[in-house]
Amino acid sequence: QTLTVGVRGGPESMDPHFSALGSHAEAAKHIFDTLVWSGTDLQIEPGLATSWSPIDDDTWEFKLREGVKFHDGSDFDAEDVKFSIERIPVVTGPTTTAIYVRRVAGVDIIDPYTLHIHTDGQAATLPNDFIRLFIVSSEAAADYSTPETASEGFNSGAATIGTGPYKYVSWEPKGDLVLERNDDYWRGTGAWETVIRKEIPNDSSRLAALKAGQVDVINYVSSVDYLALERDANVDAIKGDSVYIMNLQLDQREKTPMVRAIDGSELAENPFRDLKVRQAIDYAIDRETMVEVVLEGLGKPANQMMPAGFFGSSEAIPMPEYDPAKAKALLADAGYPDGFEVDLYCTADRLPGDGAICQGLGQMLTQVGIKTNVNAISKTVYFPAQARLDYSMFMNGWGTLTGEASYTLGGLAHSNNPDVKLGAYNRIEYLNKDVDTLLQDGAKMMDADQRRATYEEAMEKVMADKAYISLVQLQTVWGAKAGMLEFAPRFDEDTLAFFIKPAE
Amino acid sequence: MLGFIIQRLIQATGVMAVMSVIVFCGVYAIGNPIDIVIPPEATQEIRAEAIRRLGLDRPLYEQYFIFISNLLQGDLGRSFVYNIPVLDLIGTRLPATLELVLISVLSATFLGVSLGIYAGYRPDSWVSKMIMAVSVLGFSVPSFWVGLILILFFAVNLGWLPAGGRGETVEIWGVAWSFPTLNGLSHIVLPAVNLALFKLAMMIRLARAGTREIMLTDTIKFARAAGLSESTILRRHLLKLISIPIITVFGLELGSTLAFAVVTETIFSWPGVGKLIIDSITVLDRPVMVAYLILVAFLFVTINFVIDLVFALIDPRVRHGVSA
Amino acid sequence: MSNQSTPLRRFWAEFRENRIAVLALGVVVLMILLALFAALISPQNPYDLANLSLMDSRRPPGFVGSGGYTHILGTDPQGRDLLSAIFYGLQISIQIGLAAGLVSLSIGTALGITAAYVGGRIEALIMRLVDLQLSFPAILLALVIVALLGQGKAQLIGALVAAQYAYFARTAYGAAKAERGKDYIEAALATPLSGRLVVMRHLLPNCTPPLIVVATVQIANSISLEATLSFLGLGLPVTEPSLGMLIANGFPYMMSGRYWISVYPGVALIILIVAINIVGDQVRDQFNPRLRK
Amino acid sequence: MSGFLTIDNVSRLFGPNLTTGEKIAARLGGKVETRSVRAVSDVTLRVRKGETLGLVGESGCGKSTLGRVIAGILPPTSGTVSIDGAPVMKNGTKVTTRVQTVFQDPFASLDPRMKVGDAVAEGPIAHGLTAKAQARSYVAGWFEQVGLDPDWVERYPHQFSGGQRQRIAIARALAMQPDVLICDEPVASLDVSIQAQIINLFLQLTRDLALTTVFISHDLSVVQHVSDRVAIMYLGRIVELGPTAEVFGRPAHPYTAALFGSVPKLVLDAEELVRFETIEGEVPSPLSPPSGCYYHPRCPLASEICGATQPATQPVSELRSVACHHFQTQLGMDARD
Amino acid sequence: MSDPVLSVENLSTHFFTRAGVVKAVDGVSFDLARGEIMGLVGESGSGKTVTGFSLLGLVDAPGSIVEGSIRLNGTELTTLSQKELRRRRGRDISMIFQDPIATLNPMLTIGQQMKLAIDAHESLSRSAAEARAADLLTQVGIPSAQARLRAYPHEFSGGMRQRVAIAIALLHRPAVIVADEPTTALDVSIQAQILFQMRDLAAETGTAMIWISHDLAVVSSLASKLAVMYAGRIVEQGPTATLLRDPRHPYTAGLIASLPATAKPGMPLTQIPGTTPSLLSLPPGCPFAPRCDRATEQCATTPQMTLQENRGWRCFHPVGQNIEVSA
Ligand SMILES: Nc1ncnc2c1ncn2[C@@H]1O[C@H](COP(=O)(O)OP(=O)(O)OP(=O)(O)O)[C@@H](O)[C@H]1O
Ligand SMILES: Nc1ncnc2c1ncn2[C@@H]1O[C@H](COP(=O)(O)OP(=O)(O)OP(=O)(O)O)[C@@H](O)[C@H]1O
Ligand SMILES: [Mg+2]
Ligand SMILES: [Mg+2]
Repeated sequence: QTLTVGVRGGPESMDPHFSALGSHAEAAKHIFDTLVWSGTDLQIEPGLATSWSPIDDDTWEFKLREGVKFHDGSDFDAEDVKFSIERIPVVTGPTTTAIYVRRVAGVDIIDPYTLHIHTDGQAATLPNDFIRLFIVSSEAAADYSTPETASEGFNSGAATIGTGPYKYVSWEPKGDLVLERNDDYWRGTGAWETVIRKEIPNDSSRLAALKAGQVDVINYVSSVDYLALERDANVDAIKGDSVYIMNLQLDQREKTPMVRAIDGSELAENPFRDLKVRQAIDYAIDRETMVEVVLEGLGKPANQMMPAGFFGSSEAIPMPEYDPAKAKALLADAGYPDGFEVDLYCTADRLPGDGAICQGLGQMLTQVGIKTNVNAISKTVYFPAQARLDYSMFMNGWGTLTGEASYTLGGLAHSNNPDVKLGAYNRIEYLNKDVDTLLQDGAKMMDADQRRATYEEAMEKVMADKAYISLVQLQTVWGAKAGMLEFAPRFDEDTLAFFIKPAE
Repeated sequence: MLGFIIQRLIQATGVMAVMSVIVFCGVYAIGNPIDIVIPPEATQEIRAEAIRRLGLDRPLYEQYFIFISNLLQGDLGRSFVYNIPVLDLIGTRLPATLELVLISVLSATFLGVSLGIYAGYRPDSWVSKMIMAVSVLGFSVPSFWVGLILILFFAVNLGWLPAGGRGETVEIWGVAWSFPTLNGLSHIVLPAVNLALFKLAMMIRLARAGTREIMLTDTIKFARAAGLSESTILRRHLLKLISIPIITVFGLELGSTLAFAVVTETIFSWPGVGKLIIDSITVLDRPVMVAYLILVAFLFVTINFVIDLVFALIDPRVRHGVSA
Repeated sequence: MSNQSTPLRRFWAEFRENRIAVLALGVVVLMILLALFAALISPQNPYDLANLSLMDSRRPPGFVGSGGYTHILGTDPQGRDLLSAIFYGLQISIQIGLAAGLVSLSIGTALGITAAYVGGRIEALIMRLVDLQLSFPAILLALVIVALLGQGKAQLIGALVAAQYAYFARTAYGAAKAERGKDYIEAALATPLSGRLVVMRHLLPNCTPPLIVVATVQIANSISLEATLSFLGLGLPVTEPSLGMLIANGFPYMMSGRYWISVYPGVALIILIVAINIVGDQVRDQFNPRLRK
Repeated sequence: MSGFLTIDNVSRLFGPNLTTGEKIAARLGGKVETRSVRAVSDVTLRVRKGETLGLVGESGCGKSTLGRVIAGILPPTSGTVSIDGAPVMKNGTKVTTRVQTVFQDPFASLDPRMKVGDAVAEGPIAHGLTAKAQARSYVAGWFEQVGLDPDWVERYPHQFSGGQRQRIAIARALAMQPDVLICDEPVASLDVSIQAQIINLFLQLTRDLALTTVFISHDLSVVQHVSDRVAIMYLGRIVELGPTAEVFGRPAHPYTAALFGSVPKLVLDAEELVRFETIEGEVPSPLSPPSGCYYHPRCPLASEICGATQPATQPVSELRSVACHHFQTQLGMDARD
Repeated sequence: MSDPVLSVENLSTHFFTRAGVVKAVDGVSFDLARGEIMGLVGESGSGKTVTGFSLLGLVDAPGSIVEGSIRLNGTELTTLSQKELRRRRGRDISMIFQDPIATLNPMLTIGQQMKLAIDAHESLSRSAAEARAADLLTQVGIPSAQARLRAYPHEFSGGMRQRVAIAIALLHRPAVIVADEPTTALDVSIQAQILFQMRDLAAETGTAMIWISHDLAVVSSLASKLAVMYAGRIVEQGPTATLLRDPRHPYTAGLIASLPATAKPGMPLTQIPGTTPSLLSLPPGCPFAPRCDRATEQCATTPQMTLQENRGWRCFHPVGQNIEVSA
């Protein structure tokens, strides 16, 4: 039996250590196992490691699963793990996987199934980092572990030896990835003898391929097709929450480039530094409409930068109200009775609905008096400009891929400080000293409950400041031939053949 | 002929130099490719490391000279995104484009020339008017729109043909082709039609214009005066006489389609080189962009050269170096 | 007789005989008028976000929206009245087409005529450049340029110009080279008149017919190219959509049955381009002396 | 002999336009045409004031090129042209309005997009021969002079017949008030009935305005009719020059004789069909002219010397010269009968 | 006189253009005997070429033969189907054009083009066809003909190309050849060679010829018979010598008188005033009347051909006869 999957994006290489992109990891998970597994809700579970615990402030002990065999029949052991961890910084591509081992200072093999991993200081989230730490065979990959040889070695299949549910057959960049079942998989035998992952980036084409019966299942059904798909008897639509949340970001610098008075004159100061203005913006946003109309139901209103239930998200944060009158009043109060004009930037081609949400946002803000020029542009232009701090008001999605807050708040809400490796993505110069302190402390807390409380507090503070305004949480839809598959959506949006079963 | 070859080589070098400089400067102007490919969670340190790894920390001119010196050693560089030699990347995708383009351009040419000759030969018949109407449409309607309608109609509504992708392939000379299998062929039909439509229109117009002009010349009058039948005149005289512009356009179209079937490849998810380049542009994969453009320049030079050879083959005046 | 027989009048008399071409010209003129007076005739200003309501979005043709008027062609995902959006989109498309066409016309003509008139090294240089460019897919060029310059009207026009001026240069060069060899130019130069005068008064006016033909085709082409670039995500800001952008925005809705969002702008675009091309064809036929009856 | 219009050792070459690639290829020894055409070769002529010089020869012999060099349209590769001592060209640009041209094809020599009145007025206005305000009456005057209705100045060229256009072209040249007029086959493309009108006009104008004229034609009867002296060209060289009646009566160069012989003449009285002489062979390619006398491969009088050395131009009489090794034979043969 | 090979009666060919009907050929009649050469002279646009095309049934749209009869060897051509006509073209009647450069297909060898012309009417073996082609090339004066069959037109000079065209026209020894100014584009020296040859060939093969020209001198030395066209009509015809010596139509007379060769050098030529009329807006009556100094009111009606012995003219007031004063 063959399962053909139409995916939006595929791997960039067969070397699992090459890229940190979700679609890359998703493909790699078919062939390789990770040390730590993340479940459908991103909770961490045993993978090739059966258990782990911190044995002191900067050492974690990992116990490995015994009896696991690589596709070439050789045994999996601690040597392979050490090899993989050490290989990553050497061979990683530009979308670097080094982040998964950034805290690792050294690896000691205690016995074939026990490892000690030393970290640079307290690394409370190390197991979370390891959910995408793919284990390659230290023998098969030995000759293919330099930047020059890695991709070729894996793309040719010579080194593409994992312990995962499927064996590598063939792959072309941007083309098909063909896999064949690993009958000796430690989790059991998968349902499909052959799995073909076809890369079909265009949403409509992918859907068309499903409807035309060329593929059995597709990911990322676009929100525009979702309603129609629901009504389509030939196709099942499977909806799942995504980790992506759309955040509006307001520049906090003294001078900001893309804001001016309605008559075009320069403003005395950056209005976004005024909390009242930020609150006014929050009140101007009708999240319900955004979800129901713009996303056609494919999303949820969001009140914070992480989905509910994630480690560090707070239940104490209220859902913001929509109250345009109050927004106008606040603006007037802040000294902008006539509003002002601002250029809003966002991507139009990165996440489902990004351009549309952005335009909806523009309408809502304009209606309370903030004349908003919407620029929904290509990510090619958007991201470099955003990195240059060219924008005053911009929106993009952020996915909490690790399922916990240090990742999200650490990147966005901490002031940008390379010394502590935090705030790299804080592109609005947001600074709240309390938040900074909380985040720095949280990163060192090995106690999970204590850490959770700290991050929840940080999240509450950040959301109260309204420099980051969370709008909606995206949802994602898979399409499948009607009645053919049993399918459980995953939070990280992965489409994993092993976990898809034929319907009874 | 030698002069011609040298001239072409000079031109090619020119295009390649200009193109590579433009791409280098352009990518530099847009921003750092790293910001597109690097994941959000990376620290500054890791970002810096990735930049260094790709050599993006050096001054632009230095990067350029490294590129040039590698080029002179036959190394076109490695993709930022895939970390494999650009040539390999392009090589794996070229056959897909090649077969699609050849099929569509060839069939468009044969059909277009036949229809065009008919329309030019009987300019006032209603069939000719129909042909011309079709050609105006084919000429005008943007191809992405046509592609969409084709999918909607043939793949979704009727379900006759697959909506996209490449289908089964067969290895010949170590390269995967899909045209020999029925399944593969069925995948080619829609994208090929989509690609061919514009070319068909173009060929019709070209052949018609040529036919109308040639049919009024003394050469044809003289052939008629000698009692040649109309079919002989069309086959032996007209066809040769209109061939020069048709071959020129055929070559250019072949080249530009090979280089850039991106719209069709996007809509039909055809894993060809056109798709590759637009993807590379969107992620600023500079080595691929530069290498690709250089190869395109090469392609055009080669095609032009082949066209010249063909001219020499069919037109004795060219062969003998007489300016026509 | 003398009045009746200005070249323009004769041209029009001949043009009038092809009814389809006249119809097409009528369509082109109508569309230009629609575009010019878009603000007056549209029920809504689709570019003013304050006018739009998300509650009206994606409504089928005939829906009466919160603005109180019937959306004859339905609305788009932002609640824009499609009819208005098409009028405004026409405006942008025609603007861009014309601007790109005219700029490439000027640049191309200047280059082509200079090359033909001056000759020698300059001729070789210019024409090599043009040849190189002609052998390069226009859309690839436009794409690279838009990608490199970023998005925006000016950039888009720049890209279209870069992709198209060479056609004009080639045509102007060909025409000027042919005219240059004619006796009347020689006569003017032999008088002697200054080169500038000869170029402006004789060469340029006599090179216009083929340029007009190319211009009509190229304007249609720019409009279509702009639409394609928009479709590829490299067009104008989404809030001020051209026809191409409207089509591209509606494109994802095709499969879900909300065809109108993409189809109606598409129909408008196709009618416009086809009409321009028909007019262009007629003009071309009329300028071709060999086909004259 | 002194002249009003002097042409001294004028040569004009047309080289092939090589691309860079071809140049390199030529360097590398590739097969590239690098030879140039010597369209006019070392021509020296004196034309007296008021004289009409006929220039005759077969197609491609360089008549037009010589005419264009004299008119200052083409710079000569070497040699000089001057009128009344003043050079026509300096540094490759024409510096005088004293010489004007009438071209062969009246359909090509007028700007189709310009009213004929404007075309005639353009030059005189640019050179201050008339003020813009007076241009209309100035042009009208010239229109009358060439036999056109002055009311026609507002018309476009396509509204005129060939003969009328040629009159306009003549008016345009004359409106510049030249001393020298170059007529490059002005009647060749006109119908016989119209040809006579233009020839008459031409005869009258040259006389009335005392114009010095170079009249180019391949139609011998026309040249014979209009010119005082005639020059015969062959492959870029002037092979014979002399008063019209003398040259036509007693050709000194074998080529002249053969040329005259092969032209069909109007036979009014013969009941029998006439035979006329023909020249053997064809004109050689100007890219690779024969050695010595260019005519020797076709010449019945050719001897060894003809293939070896190029004959010098020798005077036959005061007004007459010829470039032939055997001109005495030629003349002598004629003299005998 | 024996039966004419070609007999044209009241032939009219009109072009139906957007500006109106152009009566390019309007009531032309003449006979042509075997081996006879008839000169057809007239101004540009007087309908000479269209007459030639009409004879071969090669008039392009928007033109068509509207009336009259063309009998070739007794067969009426105007009523034949296109297919039948084609079978006669090249075999019974053929044509040569003015510009030898434009006539031959530059992309085919001389041999191929001749073979096509042979195949159109006969099926000969390759070698037989080649022999025939080479034979004809030799006849028209092309040396080493066999080898030249493999040459392309551009390898020939203008005069040689015209000879090839003539050879092709002669391939099937047609009864009639229409030669449309075949020497106008050639050098004088070459023109003489070709004129000479054509005349001999016609005499040898018995092929009759219509020699179209605007140059009286050329026809005077070639054709035994002359027809003068003016504005689509033959205004005068008869034996060449008679016509030239003693023209009756004022136009013919004016034409002869206006030749420089007939005048004293330097003296004004006799000129025909006015310009050639446009065939579109022909006034009724004699088209030459506006330019004619002998015209009277009578000339507002169309003169018929006055026949006298072997000649004829269309004029109420012929030269050399008293002007009849009408009431
Ligand atoms: N611009 C040019 N470039 C190259 N060769 C030229 C050019 N003009 C003339 N020639 C060559 O110079 C020679 C003389 O040409 P020219 O036009 O002067 O002859 P002509 O006697 O006027 O002939 P015709 O009677 O056909 O007008 C010819 O061989 C021609 O090919
Ligand atoms: N295709 C056509 N459409 C309209 N009018 C035509 C066409 N062909 C010829 N004519 C007209 O028919 C008339 C006769 O033309 P024709 O070519 O027979 O003249 P001609 O005597 O051969 O002149 P020339 O000496 O210039 O060759 C002209 O007035 C011409 O304008
Ligand atoms: Mg000349
Ligand atoms: Mg003719």
